[in-house]
Amino acid sequence: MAMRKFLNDPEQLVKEALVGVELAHSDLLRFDRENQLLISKSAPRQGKVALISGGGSGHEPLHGGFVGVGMLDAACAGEVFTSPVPDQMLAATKAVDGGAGVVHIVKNYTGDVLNFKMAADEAADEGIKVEAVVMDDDVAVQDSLYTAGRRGVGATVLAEKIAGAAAARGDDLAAVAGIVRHVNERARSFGIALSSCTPPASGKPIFDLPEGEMEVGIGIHGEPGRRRAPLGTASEIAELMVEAVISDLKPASGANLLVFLNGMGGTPQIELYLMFAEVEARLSKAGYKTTRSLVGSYITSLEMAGASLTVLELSDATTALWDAPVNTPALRWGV
Amino acid sequence: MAMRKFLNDPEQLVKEALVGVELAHSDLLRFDRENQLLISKSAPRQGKVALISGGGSGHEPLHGGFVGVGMLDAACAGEVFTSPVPDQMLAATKAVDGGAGVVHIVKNYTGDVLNFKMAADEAADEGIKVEAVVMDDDVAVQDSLYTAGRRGVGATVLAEKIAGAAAARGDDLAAVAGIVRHVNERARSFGIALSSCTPPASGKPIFDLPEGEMEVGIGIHGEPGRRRAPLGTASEIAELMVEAVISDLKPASGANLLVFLNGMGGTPQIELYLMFAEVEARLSKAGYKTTRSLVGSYITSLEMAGASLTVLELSDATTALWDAPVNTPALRWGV
Amino acid sequence: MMDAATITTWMNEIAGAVRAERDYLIQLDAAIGDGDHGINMTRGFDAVVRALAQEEDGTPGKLLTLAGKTLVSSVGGASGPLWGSALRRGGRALGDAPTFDDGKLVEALQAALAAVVDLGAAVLGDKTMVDAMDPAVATLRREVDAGTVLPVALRRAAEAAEVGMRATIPLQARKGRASYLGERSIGHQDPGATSTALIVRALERTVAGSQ
Amino acid sequence: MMDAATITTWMNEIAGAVRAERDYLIQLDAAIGDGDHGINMTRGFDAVVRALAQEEDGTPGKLLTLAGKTLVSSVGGASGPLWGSALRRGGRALGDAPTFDDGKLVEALQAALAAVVDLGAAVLGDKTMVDAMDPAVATLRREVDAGTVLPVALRRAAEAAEVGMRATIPLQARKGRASYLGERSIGHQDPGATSTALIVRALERTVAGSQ
Ligand SMILES: Nc1ncnc2c1ncn2[C@@H]1O[C@H](COP(=O)(O)OP(=O)(O)O)[C@@H](O)[C@H]1O
Ligand SMILES: Nc1ncnc2c1ncn2[C@@H]1O[C@H](COP(=O)(O)OP(=O)(O)O)[C@@H](O)[C@H]1O
Ligand SMILES: [Mg+2]
Ligand SMILES: [Mg+2]
Ligand SMILES: [Mg+2]
Ligand SMILES: [Mg+2]
Repeated sequence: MAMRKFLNDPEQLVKEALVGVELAHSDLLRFDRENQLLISKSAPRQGKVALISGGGSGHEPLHGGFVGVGMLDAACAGEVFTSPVPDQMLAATKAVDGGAGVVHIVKNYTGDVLNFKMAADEAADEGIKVEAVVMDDDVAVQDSLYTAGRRGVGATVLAEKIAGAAAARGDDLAAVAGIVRHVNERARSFGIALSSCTPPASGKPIFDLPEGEMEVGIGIHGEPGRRRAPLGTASEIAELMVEAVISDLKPASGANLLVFLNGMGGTPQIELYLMFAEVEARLSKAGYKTTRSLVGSYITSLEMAGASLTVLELSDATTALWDAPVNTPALRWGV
Repeated sequence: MAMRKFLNDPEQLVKEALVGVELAHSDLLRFDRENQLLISKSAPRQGKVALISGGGSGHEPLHGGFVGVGMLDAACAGEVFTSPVPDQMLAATKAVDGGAGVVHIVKNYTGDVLNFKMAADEAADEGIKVEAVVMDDDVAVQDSLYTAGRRGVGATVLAEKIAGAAAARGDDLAAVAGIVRHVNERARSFGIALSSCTPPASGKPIFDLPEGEMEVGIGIHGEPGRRRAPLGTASEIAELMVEAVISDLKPASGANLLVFLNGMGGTPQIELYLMFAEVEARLSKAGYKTTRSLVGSYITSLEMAGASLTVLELSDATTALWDAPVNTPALRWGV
Repeated sequence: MMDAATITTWMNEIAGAVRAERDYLIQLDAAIGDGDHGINMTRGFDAVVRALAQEEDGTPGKLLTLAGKTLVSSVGGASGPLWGSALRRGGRALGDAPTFDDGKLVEALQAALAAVVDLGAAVLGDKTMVDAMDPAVATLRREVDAGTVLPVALRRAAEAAEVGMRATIPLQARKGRASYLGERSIGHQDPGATSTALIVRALERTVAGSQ
Repeated sequence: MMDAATITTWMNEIAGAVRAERDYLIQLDAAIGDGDHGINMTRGFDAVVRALAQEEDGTPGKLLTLAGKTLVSSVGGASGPLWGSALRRGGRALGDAPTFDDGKLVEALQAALAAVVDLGAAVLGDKTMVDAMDPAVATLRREVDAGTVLPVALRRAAEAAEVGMRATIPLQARKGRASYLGERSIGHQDPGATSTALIVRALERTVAGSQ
């Protein structure tokens, strides 16, 4: 089974890659091999609320790339596109709790929600305060009480940074969880795929996308989107994304925005910046002010070609938290 | 002509993307549209040696992503995989010269060398001191006086950072150029492609690489490598890369190394970290100490799947320069 | 009467079945999910077989509970907690007895189904494993209540699971990843319902083989 | 005698020829380079045509120099400075005269070739544009010296360029990007030699058309 991948044994991929993360970033984090966790070297810190997240692998740098100072205290890595198991989240929760409680940032997928829930229940049994917040920012999915609801995608990155800064400055458990919830409420995302990706364990592309077509309204697990459409120009696609996100988010007129133009893993930067310019032109025409931005591949689907747009309506408070120092493998400033 | 790309008009791609870079990083740089340059907002600084580089586009974040503080003062962007024209390098040189002279960091390709040379000659005519250093760190190409010589690849990123720090602390023109030369001399690179890439203007993959094969000894322009071979495991490929680089570089026994594991644009981080672990295991077994590392896609060939390894033998001086603060779109620490 | 060996054999049968159908389950999940269901189920039941191999002197209830815990700790995804809780709850229903009869089996499977519904909140017609599990349990209970011998009752339960499984094809998913596809989920068979049918068939073979 | 119109027509002819062969040149360059030669030449000579259209009252020397400068400023890559310097140096050789004769043409082309060699340091057999340019210039000079009428002399020069171009196929490249391929460059025709042959053919057509 030959894939276009640097790979030894697909079953060992996640562990082998995490060894590399630890080697490259041993100043920031350590790898707990038994529980498949990346844990910040600065955790636990007595009295600080801890933040953990986790999910399937294949979305790198999410989440392990955000472990360090001012963001996550630990990340639980599942197999590729498969939620981690409760034992991992429980171990992470215990490892990072500094007595002030632990926030679980959970992306809304049945698997993630159920596994995190089981871990939180067990942690509570062991006397650790846990507040779980479920992220569901993907406007491609029509929200409904009777379905699994919206997916958690790009806003997760922003919530981890912003709430991580709140925890670092000493906010309490309810406050930190409240900030995660606030970011989730004031952010929306929408994604487009130009190619499928190939999970290493199966060795086959998840879907077959002919050249000249695109998947509209995708998540981050390589799954097909809400619909297939003829491939548009960058300009047309930007229009589609901005319209989907803004019509749902409905920012206040003239609002300050954080615009996060994310690559899905196989899209080169030159295209991401082109898309950012297209998005920006539309947002500023609509009277919004992009006061903060993030362009790059931060929440990915292996080597998928594609991009997602996340827009967060900023307040002065969230702006300050975004600007606060952060030192992780994938996001770093101010230190 | 449908490609799997976010694209409007291929002829406008570079300019449109640079608009996005400027919008996203207006705190650091500005876009000179006429000359297709990204220029640091902190340039020119009176008395500081300025650094410029440039080359074809499609290698992002190289070079524009390294314009800012503590690295490049300006970057000249050619069309995709095509060297910029002398007018651009001349304009950049004039824009950033602070009276202390300008270092041109040139990757060794006939086109880049000739175009930079013409610009340097003209700049000299206009009274600006220019020192050009040609990077040629790619061990895949057998060096010879009678050929175009080795290609300049990954060491360019390291030279831009390290020499940028030297310029920032006030080194003079000869010293800064000397540091670029030193990095070039003490660094070697080797690359592998698992897929071709598709330049937007032609819309066709440069070569056709069947699944299960790899191109060994590639550069960064999507060109085929020195040879084609059956795709190996990550472990075998790491062996090949380390052997090629180390046998040529011949670091002192027990030397401190900066290990740069670079993605070609379409390879996900999970694979890069896996490769980094494999490389690391071999280097430490050989008695070397990886005291600094960089893992990510920093010098790319559009969406090519592949990776390159660059190893730099560090001295205390280059280590300190590497650690010095840098603030650019793609590399940032200490500030 | 059934005993610990029944549980062990059943788990072995499941492990074999999901391994044999691994690629098919992957393919079904790739169409409307993320393509890992065959991998998840194989990883999980392989782990169960390994765990049970260490634990040969347990009661049936203890073994089934251990199987459930092992799934929870090794699968992840949606199917891990769902099937894990199901088997755990089923194991608890079997109690401490060294053997169990047909009625107790029905009770255990009923408890397993309840665990899935409690956790996942899916109802019949949501295009999930419930669509295969619910009719299987209902049929088994009806047949056992009517005095049908267990192998036959289980054959009918397995058939009911397969009918339910196929009935997921025209449905639009309302739970799990497939729900994100909206109308595009229509026309595809649910992977979880498919592995559920394999699990019931494995039970049928287990019981038929021991009689 | 030839004049400014000869230069303008020649440049127009080249622009048309490289545009017509754009994809072929891309394909040749993709095999042993980076696939942009057709794009580079098209961008460059389109720019030349536009520049000359603004400059209709120049001398032939001035126009050819302008063409060269325009190539330098618009092409990039290896071919930009090489062809740019070639035409610039050729233009300088034509001097300020409003017209030029066959001998002066030979002199200009000889100067152009010298510019390429000065800058690129390629020798015959390195698998570059020199392999087409050198025999073309040598042939033209020999024929003109022998008194052959220019259209015929240019036809033979163009044939010599094409022979040289085809002769690059079995060579291993020692200059330019193709040299990075080592032995793998063998068996492919050099793109720069190919566009050079087009350029000489364009000159032949220009002169034939004006006579
Ligand atoms: N809420 C739910 N209730 C019951 N079953 C569910 C639910 N959500 C998902 N499933 C089942 O799980 C199956 C998918 O399992 P799997 O692919 O292993 O996990 P994941 O969806 O996390 O990748 C679906 O086919 C469906 O039958
Ligand atoms: N040193 C050199 N001397 C003469 N011609 C050269 C030299 N290097 C390259 N060339 C010519 O340039 C051609 C490639 O041009 P082009 O593709 O436009 O530029 P690049 O190689 O920069 O992409 C080659 O086919 C070769 O004929
Ligand atoms: Mg999954
Ligand atoms: Mg080129
Ligand atoms: Mg799945
Ligand atoms: Mg070329």
